[in-house]
Amino acid sequence: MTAYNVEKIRKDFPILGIEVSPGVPLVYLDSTATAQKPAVVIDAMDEYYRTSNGNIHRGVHYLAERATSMYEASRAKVAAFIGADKPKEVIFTRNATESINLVAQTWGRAFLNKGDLVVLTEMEHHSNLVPWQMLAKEKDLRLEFITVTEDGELDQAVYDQWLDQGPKLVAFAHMSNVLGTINPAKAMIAKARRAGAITLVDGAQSVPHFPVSVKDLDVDFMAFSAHKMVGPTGVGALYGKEELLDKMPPYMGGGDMIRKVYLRSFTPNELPWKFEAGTFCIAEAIGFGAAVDYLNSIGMDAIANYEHQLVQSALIKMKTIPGLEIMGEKAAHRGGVVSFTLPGIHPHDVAQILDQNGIAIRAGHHCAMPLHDKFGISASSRASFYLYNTEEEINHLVVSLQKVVKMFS
Amino acid sequence: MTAYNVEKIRKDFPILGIEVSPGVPLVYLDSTATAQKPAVVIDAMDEYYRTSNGNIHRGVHYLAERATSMYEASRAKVAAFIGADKPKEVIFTRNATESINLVAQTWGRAFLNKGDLVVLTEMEHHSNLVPWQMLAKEKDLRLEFITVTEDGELDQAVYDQWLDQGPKLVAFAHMSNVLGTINPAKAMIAKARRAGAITLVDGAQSVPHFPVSVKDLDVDFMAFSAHKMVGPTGVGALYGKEELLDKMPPYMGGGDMIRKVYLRSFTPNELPWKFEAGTFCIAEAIGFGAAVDYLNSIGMDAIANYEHQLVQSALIKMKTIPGLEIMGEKAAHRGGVVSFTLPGIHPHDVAQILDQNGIAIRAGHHCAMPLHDKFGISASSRASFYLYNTEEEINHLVVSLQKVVKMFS
Amino acid sequence: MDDLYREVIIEHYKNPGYRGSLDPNDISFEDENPLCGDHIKIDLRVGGDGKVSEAAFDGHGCAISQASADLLLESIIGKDVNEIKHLTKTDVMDLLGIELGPVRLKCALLPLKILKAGVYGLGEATDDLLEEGQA
Amino acid sequence: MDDLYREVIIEHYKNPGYRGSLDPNDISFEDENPLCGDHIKIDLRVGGDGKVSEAAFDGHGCAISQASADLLLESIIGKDVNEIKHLTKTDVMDLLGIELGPVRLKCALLPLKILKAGVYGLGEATDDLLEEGQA
Ligand SMILES: Cc1ncc(COP(=O)(O)O)c(C=O)c1O
Ligand SMILES: Cc1ncc(COP(=O)(O)O)c(C=O)c1O
Repeated sequence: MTAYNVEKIRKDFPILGIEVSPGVPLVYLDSTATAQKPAVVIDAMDEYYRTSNGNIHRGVHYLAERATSMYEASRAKVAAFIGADKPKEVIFTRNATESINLVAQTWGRAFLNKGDLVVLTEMEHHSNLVPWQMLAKEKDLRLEFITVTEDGELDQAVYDQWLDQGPKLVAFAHMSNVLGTINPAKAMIAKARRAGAITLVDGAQSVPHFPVSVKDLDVDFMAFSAHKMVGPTGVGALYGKEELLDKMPPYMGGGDMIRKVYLRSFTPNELPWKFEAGTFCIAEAIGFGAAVDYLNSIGMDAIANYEHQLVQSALIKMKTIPGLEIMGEKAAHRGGVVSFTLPGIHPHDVAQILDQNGIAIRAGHHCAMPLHDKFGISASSRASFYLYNTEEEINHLVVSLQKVVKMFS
Repeated sequence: MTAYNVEKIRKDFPILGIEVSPGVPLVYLDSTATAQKPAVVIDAMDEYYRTSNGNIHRGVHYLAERATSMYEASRAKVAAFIGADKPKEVIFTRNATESINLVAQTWGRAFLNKGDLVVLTEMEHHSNLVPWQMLAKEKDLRLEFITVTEDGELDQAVYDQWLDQGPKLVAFAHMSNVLGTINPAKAMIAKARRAGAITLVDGAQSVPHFPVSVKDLDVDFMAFSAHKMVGPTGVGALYGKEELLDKMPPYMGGGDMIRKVYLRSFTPNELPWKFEAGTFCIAEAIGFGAAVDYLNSIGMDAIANYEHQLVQSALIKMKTIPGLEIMGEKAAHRGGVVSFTLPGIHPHDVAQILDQNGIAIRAGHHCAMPLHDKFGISASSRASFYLYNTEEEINHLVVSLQKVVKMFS
Repeated sequence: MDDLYREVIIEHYKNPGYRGSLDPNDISFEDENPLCGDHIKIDLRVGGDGKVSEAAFDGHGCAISQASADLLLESIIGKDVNEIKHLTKTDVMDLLGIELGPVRLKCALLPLKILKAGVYGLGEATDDLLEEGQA
Repeated sequence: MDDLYREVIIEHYKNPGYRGSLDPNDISFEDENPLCGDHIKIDLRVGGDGKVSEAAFDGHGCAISQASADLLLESIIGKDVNEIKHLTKTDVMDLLGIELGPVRLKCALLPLKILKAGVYGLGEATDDLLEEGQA
């Protein structure tokens, strides 16, 4: 294994060289919200528009064929990246959120019925809560939640109790975007399967940060977004097992998702196009493919190792700050996310003062209000790390946090 | 008014300079499927990723704020472009197709009931048929269709008959993507309103090609896509009147579309974000804004005039080809789309042979199978024109079509 | 880094002059900014001359929203209630003396929205209230 | 521009040798490509030795699909029915002698799909049939 060369990696990301104000370079610690993009990803889309732009699938001319093969090649890359057997098991969507809504509105509406139990967790992102709340309201489903322990882990005993009640679906985040906790997805899926439940993993934070194989997990559905894995906005993916996707009714109606249309009826297209209505995110899918190529060129194991080092160091250094409390600090497995509070200082003030030092962190509920309620707070500050962050950036964060504490004391 | 300088305009579009094979320059006559992009649009997105990429709305740091204001500025530009009063009446979507599905799944599911009449037309794109078929099946609605005359126009007498029956919704294309017919939208909307119906205009082909004002039309909903108006893929828009949008339930559930989330319930966000769940098409929306700026810089009146000249010339020249028949040739108002058939030669063969001459046209049903059924054919060839096409390109098309006819004779 | 958090803001946050509540009161309204959990309640007492005689706010949130509430109340003491209807975004920004991005702007303007909703006797504190004289 | 539409394709399209239908027949199957409306029916007669004795296709569509059908039937006359099961995409492409993009490939391969679905006695002509020996 060659050594991890973060300085070389940083050069791949044009934005990492900017200054947020004269003399104040950017320190980007908000990759959990959205990751920065390497030039190869930006250029792939740029190049597409300059040389290959055409509408896909239906055209027989040069550009249409080029665009189609680039789009479908990206699907194959994304499928390979998550260890899916068949490219057609990967549906392009706008983002992880849409992927989950797609499952709720097609599989859920078709196969869940009044009184059916859906098991979620207290640490879910709103994207993996609200779609099920909407469906539960419509179909009178029962939602139950795996509780989160003090340490920031899912309480497996509670999970077992819900499994005993025969849930139809178990849906949970592979990694929490607040706590950083990496949940034991494989074991949880195996248990769900034994209990007869379908499983959905929200991979929005796992797929970008460590090697994930849907085959190894044996998961039924997995949702993720390109923009969190150095890819563009406007595209995400839903992985689904072929036999499930095949049984599902279509999602949106329109061009491309049909086989035949009459005035009063239609027949749907084959997988994966059955779920991709209208002119899709073509350039974005191509950028997604380039992002996957880029991550592969560094290696997901290398990225995961490096992030692990960073976050361990960050945890140690941040704890030196008086009063700073870390949410879910003690989770056995955690990724590069550190959410914290400082007594008497609102996270928005923390984030804004850090911003004046060039440091981008996030403040708020991070789209996980119920989790914050659970911890008895309405907001937290969150620093998150990705393949391009450095030890010096962590030092800069810590020094700046010390200044914040001083200002308010 | 300064003269329309098409050569200058062509230089703005990098792709127009490519060769599809050595010595064979591209002649792009497929803008109805998707338009090409000027450098200013490509560069706006490129620049965004290189200097301003951050997740929007929730962040307080430099990049998040920049991205948010760029995203919302684009919304305002798009709103102004279509003459909408308030930016919040413009919801970003993936494409026109999603815009229509959004209306069907939120307004339609909430306000249409068993037996309600929905009036569509025989010339609709699948995107304005299938969503209503899906809803009709779910809610047991009645779908009826304004017929298309031999000349390729909507039969207004038939429309009046349906109006007498008190439809709840009238939805139709402003301009047909096959016939090129520009429907009398303003008059049709006024009649619908008098009959008490809500109106939806599919503006996918009108908004890119001539000045459209939702205020002047007094339409309730309008759907369109950025990629057909020199903007990027992955973004479109739904215009809706505020009082309607306000009454509609949310569409997808997830981040950003909420105000508050508890484990078992949520309250939706305000307009327009109520309908934008998860990390949205940020770069794409910014590209959309740049596209609108570009079109404004040329002037929509100038574009419409120029296209009108082009298509008139094309119609005259194409008719010199033995046996060539034009669909909807006699429509009183038509845009820059010419769909045609050649006896005994399949459109796919036509398109492919033209492609070898560098000419990109489309062949097939153009996502309007019922309209083709109506004309008794399964496919047609379609040449379409936009602001960057030239008289020479039309000549090249005509000469090449003559060769095709010769090959098959 | 300190220009934005001018001393006055931190000072009003740490040592507010108008924190508390008034019971009885003539006008009372509360609301929150769900984005960051800022929650503010404003109570006013109005004299027979239609002027604000006493004011107090309670709640929790970031330095900006709390300082904004304190500065705002300080500025309206002795003013005619109808004058409050004319207060806008700009007045608050002048009081704070800093520039803010869109997210923080919401924090800064929350007290004004609440104050105006109370004065107008509305059920809801909407963004329209941040413009001149609107209800 | 003519290399792709080699004379042989236009020739087989304009003057097909196997156009028609066989009634009675031993194997008959039809399907279409909804994308372009190509529709093809293939009828076969099989002798007591298991070999294709007669073949005919009917339908309409583009030059590629029709020429592909004609060339394909020409190539299987006298062949054992089981041999047909081993025909693949490559065999068709060799017969046509041209390169095709993904959309036109569907036209070119439609006859093979139909032929194999008929030989296997399947209800549907799926893309799997374009690979070696699959059913
Ligand atoms: C009239 C019309 N409506 C709707 C659409 C659908 O647009 P999109 O594929 O961008 O959703 C198109 C374009 O294909 C169209 O021409
Ligand atoms: C765990 C988790 N799930 C889902 C999402 C939603 O992703 P997106 O906004 O890209 O749809 C996010 C990111 O915000 C996340 O962190």
